[in-house]
Amino acid sequence: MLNVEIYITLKKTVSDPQGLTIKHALESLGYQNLQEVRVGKLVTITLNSEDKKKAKQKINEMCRKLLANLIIEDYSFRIKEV
Amino acid sequence: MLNVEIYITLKKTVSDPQGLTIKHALESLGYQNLQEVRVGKLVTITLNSEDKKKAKQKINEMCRKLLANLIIEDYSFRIKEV
Amino acid sequence: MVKPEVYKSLGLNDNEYQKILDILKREPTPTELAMFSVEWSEHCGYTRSRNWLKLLPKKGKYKSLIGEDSGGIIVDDLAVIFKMESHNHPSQVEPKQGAATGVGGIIRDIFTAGARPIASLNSLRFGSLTQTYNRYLLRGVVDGIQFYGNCVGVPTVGGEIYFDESYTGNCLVNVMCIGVAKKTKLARARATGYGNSIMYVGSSTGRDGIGGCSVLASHEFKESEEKRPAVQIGDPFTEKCLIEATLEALATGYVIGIKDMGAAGITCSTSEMASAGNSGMEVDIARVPRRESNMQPWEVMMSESQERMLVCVKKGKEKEIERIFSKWDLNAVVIGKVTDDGVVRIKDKGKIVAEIKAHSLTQSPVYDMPYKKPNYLDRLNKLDINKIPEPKNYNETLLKLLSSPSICSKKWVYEQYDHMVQTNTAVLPGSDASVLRLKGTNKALAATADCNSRYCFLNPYRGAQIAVAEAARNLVCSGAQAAAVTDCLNFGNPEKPDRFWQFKNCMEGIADACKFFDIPVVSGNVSFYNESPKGAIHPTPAIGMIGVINDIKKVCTQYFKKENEIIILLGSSKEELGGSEYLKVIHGLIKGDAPQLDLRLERAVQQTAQEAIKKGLASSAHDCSEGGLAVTLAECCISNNDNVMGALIDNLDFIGRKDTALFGESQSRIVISCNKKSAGKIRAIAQNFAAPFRIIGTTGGKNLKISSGKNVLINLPIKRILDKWTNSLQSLITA
Amino acid sequence: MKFGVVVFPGSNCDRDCFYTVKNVLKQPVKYIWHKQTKLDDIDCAILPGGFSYGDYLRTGAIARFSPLMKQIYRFAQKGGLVIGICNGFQILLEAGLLPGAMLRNKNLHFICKYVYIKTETNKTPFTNFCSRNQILKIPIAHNEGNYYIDKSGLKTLEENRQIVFRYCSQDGAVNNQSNPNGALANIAGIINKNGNVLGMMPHPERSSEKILGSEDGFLIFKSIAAWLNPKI
Ligand SMILES: Nc1ncnc2c1ncn2[C@@H]1O[C@H](COP(=O)(O)OP(=O)(O)O)[C@@H](O)[C@H]1O
Ligand SMILES: [Mg+2]
Repeated sequence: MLNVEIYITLKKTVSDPQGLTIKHALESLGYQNLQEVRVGKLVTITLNSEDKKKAKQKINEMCRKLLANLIIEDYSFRIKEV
Repeated sequence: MLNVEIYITLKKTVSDPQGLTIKHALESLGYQNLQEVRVGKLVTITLNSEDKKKAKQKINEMCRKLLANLIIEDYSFRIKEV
Repeated sequence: MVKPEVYKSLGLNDNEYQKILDILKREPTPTELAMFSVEWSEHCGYTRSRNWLKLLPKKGKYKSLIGEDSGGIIVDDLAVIFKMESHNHPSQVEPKQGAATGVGGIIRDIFTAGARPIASLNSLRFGSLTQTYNRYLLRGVVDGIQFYGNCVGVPTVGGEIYFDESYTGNCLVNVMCIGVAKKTKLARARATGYGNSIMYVGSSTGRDGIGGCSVLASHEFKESEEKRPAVQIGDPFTEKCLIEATLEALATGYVIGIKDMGAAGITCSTSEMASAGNSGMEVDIARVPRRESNMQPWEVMMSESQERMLVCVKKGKEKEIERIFSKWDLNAVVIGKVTDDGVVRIKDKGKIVAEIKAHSLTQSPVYDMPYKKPNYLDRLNKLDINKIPEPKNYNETLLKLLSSPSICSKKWVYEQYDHMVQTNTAVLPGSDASVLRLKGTNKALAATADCNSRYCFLNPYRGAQIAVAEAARNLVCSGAQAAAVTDCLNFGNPEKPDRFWQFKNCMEGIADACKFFDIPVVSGNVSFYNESPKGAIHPTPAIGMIGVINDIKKVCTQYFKKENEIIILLGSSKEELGGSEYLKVIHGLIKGDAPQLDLRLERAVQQTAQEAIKKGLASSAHDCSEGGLAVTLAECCISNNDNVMGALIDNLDFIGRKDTALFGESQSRIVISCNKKSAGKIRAIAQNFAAPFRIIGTTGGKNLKISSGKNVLINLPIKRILDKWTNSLQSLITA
Repeated sequence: MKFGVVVFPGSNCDRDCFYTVKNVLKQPVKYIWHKQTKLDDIDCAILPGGFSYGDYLRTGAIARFSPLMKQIYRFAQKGGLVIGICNGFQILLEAGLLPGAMLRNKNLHFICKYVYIKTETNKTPFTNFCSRNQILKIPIAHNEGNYYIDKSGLKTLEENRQIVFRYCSQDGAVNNQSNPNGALANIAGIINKNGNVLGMMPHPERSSEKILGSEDGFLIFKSIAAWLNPKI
């Protein structure tokens, strides 16, 4: 089986009010030195398959089609055998 | 500077309706072999600091206090120098 | 041999265990023991409250319907079904999901009765917002209600929120849902007809909330790690599909009975449906769709996974029902059939794991709990009003009251709720009661939820009566006639006599007031064990009330409409301050007796307002509640954002102290505005009903000005009042 | 003329749109199930508000793969009128029938309230009953109404007069204060280049009857009807 972790983040050019709010909240808890906080999604997929190469291509497809909206988001992923 | 990626996921024992719905959607797009799909959060923090060890402790604290809801979520993170 | 620790940890005592042995004439299986433990808990069996619930009247002006899981009234050819339920303990642990699943549960109770849910309301209680965790709770609960309610497409049209220290450690989340059906199309929660099929529909089953029902509902709640239940994530999307599929399935006529799987899922639904239908039932839980592997039979039986239901379907029509649910991508599986031996027989791959007479499960033991008046009450009730200094600055006092979180605008909350979906909301939140038109008729419903628990703490009997009177008054102010009640009874540990005394007295209060007004209690819910290590919550019998408006054109709202109109006060102010928000916020005291209540006077005032609105004489009507007359007047000035205006109040009847007249919370008072010509007519109506009537001022201007003779007590720019009142909650929450 | 209201699982304003067309506009209307692979004979498709697929993952993301969406696409290509309201707008964006994307409201909360919008153009099938710059009182109810498009996209929208509605104040001021959700350039509604596909966040079906507090939204339904049948 393969374990895929997909990271979906807002593009750098898109502002992220949620990240900003969390940054403020952390600061008011006393955490300094925060340069930036951004919030994205983590989609974990477990695949019943062994073929990493094929999986890579499939996951790319899934991300483009459904999981990420490329107008506002970027994505990346990691595949691990389990 | 340090770049921290925090992964916040629903605990295994907690059901994830969102993940289930996405799984169905992927299946109806023709992707088979999906064992499980789960959705979590990815929080990226850039720290103006060099001290990895200290950062680790701070991030742990932040997760417990604010970022993760330990009743239903687990968290883990990676720190990279940039 | 079952060890006492085992049944005790399930909430059963020695006597109850002995009773189970007598019923079965053998040792229970683990599954059977678990089933008895939930059915005989307070949560499912009403073991400690049932004797007192009998006091509540069941009949009123409108024909009432009392169903298995909810109740309602008949309005022409429509059935209006409604119920309120608590989700306090799960919300205290995980506010967002706790509140969300609470919303989901009560909505299921309504559509499984065959009614389309058209609105919900909520009644919330938290400790002081100066504490971080209480702020977290409020934010989380509101987030959960919006998350579930908005997505499921049922507008959240109203509610109430109060803050008091007694709720620190045990917040209250009560949700009420209202549905409407053709009266001939109602569904029952019963299984009948030998050989008919039992189907499982909806989400699959996991190990959610196992034991949650008995452990959470029947033990004193402590904020300890290990008792934290497996919290569930609400799935409003699935519930929305379930609503549509269920209503479609019911329309086929092939559904004999249907029941939501709430607390103790399959256990409750199988035994209660069989028992209500005087039938037996045989199901094989191996067929239950699951999302986790290796589940034990008792785990499947006790699972509280959300968004599931049990349906009794006419034999031979299973495929039709399955077709409808699978159209909505939902499970629908035959898991058993109706039998005629009165026994609930649970099998796992054909092997019997439980075999119990349905009635013996549902006829839980009933206890007469001892009660005793709390010692502290006499001391608390003593209030020497002469020791309370009158305010030096009435302006500041009013502003302080208007920014108290229990009084200030709840806009921050209700703007997060979709309160307009379904396009029925004719009066939006922000007035005394919300109004929902009934499409296809000239009529409308008004709905409100009320309870001042401080009054109930100081005087449970009268406090509960006031909750009923105030709810009815709020409905009347919107142009409705009060029709029926659902209650949600939140109390502390019933095994402690002082708590049970509060419960008993509140029950008597609700019963007497409802009988007086001829309003039935058609549904409700009991939530005991609301305690924190510091003690019990204030007794909180939340009253949800529905009213009927016969002519939708005669709807009324609380805010002033035009300048230069006459302002009238119906009812009279007494020299009393007990239990008031003024006493708490300004003087730091929770003391005295609850305000006096004369039910006949209350009725006279309500009838006058009702008649004035019905005749189209009143431009606005608003009742006096927390904060007293001054707060009421301020709200009349500011609660319509698009059209705020001032008022000049120069003819108040100051018989004694000025603070009692302005901030005292005397009951049975309504402020009406009307044009000059109508004032005389309203006076005549008031005389007819023997309701005190007094013209106290006129609308208009940029200030709210209240004077006593030459002495100007309050003079504040409307803008300033509006700011304080509107922004307080948000600034407290984000503090 | 015939209206079709598309029903996705999780749509929750489908019945409201249906009611408005049938009982207020008094025109024929039917529901169209999202799994249908053929589009019935209609003149205007309404993609209603709600939470298709629970808004899980991203609002509108899953619904746009419904079998019916292929037909909606074809229908739009041929010039059929399509209006997406709230979630319907979000689906049109995801489907690429309209440009841009939706982000979460700036205050991170769901917002349900009456707002004011300015009609930037009345030369569309959906606004011809309004006057230019007319201010409409109309409610919003959404979590993700914070419209986003890149700079060049915005320029194109403006050049082609594709911005149909902008959030404004009661007296018409278009500024930060009158922007409820952070939408770029106060955008509340846009139309495609061909002028037959409109997306808008506010709910005209919730403001088409006096009893609901405003009838301004009804101008949009009347506009569509007038466009389809100039005789009435
Ligand atoms: N939790 C809530 N959810 C929705 N609306 C609420 C909530 N709390 C208060 N409101 C609304 O705010 C308005 C004022 O409420 P409240 O002060 O309790 O009124 P009253 O004193 O007349 O009972 C009402 O319209 C009420 O429905
Ligand atoms: Mg009131």
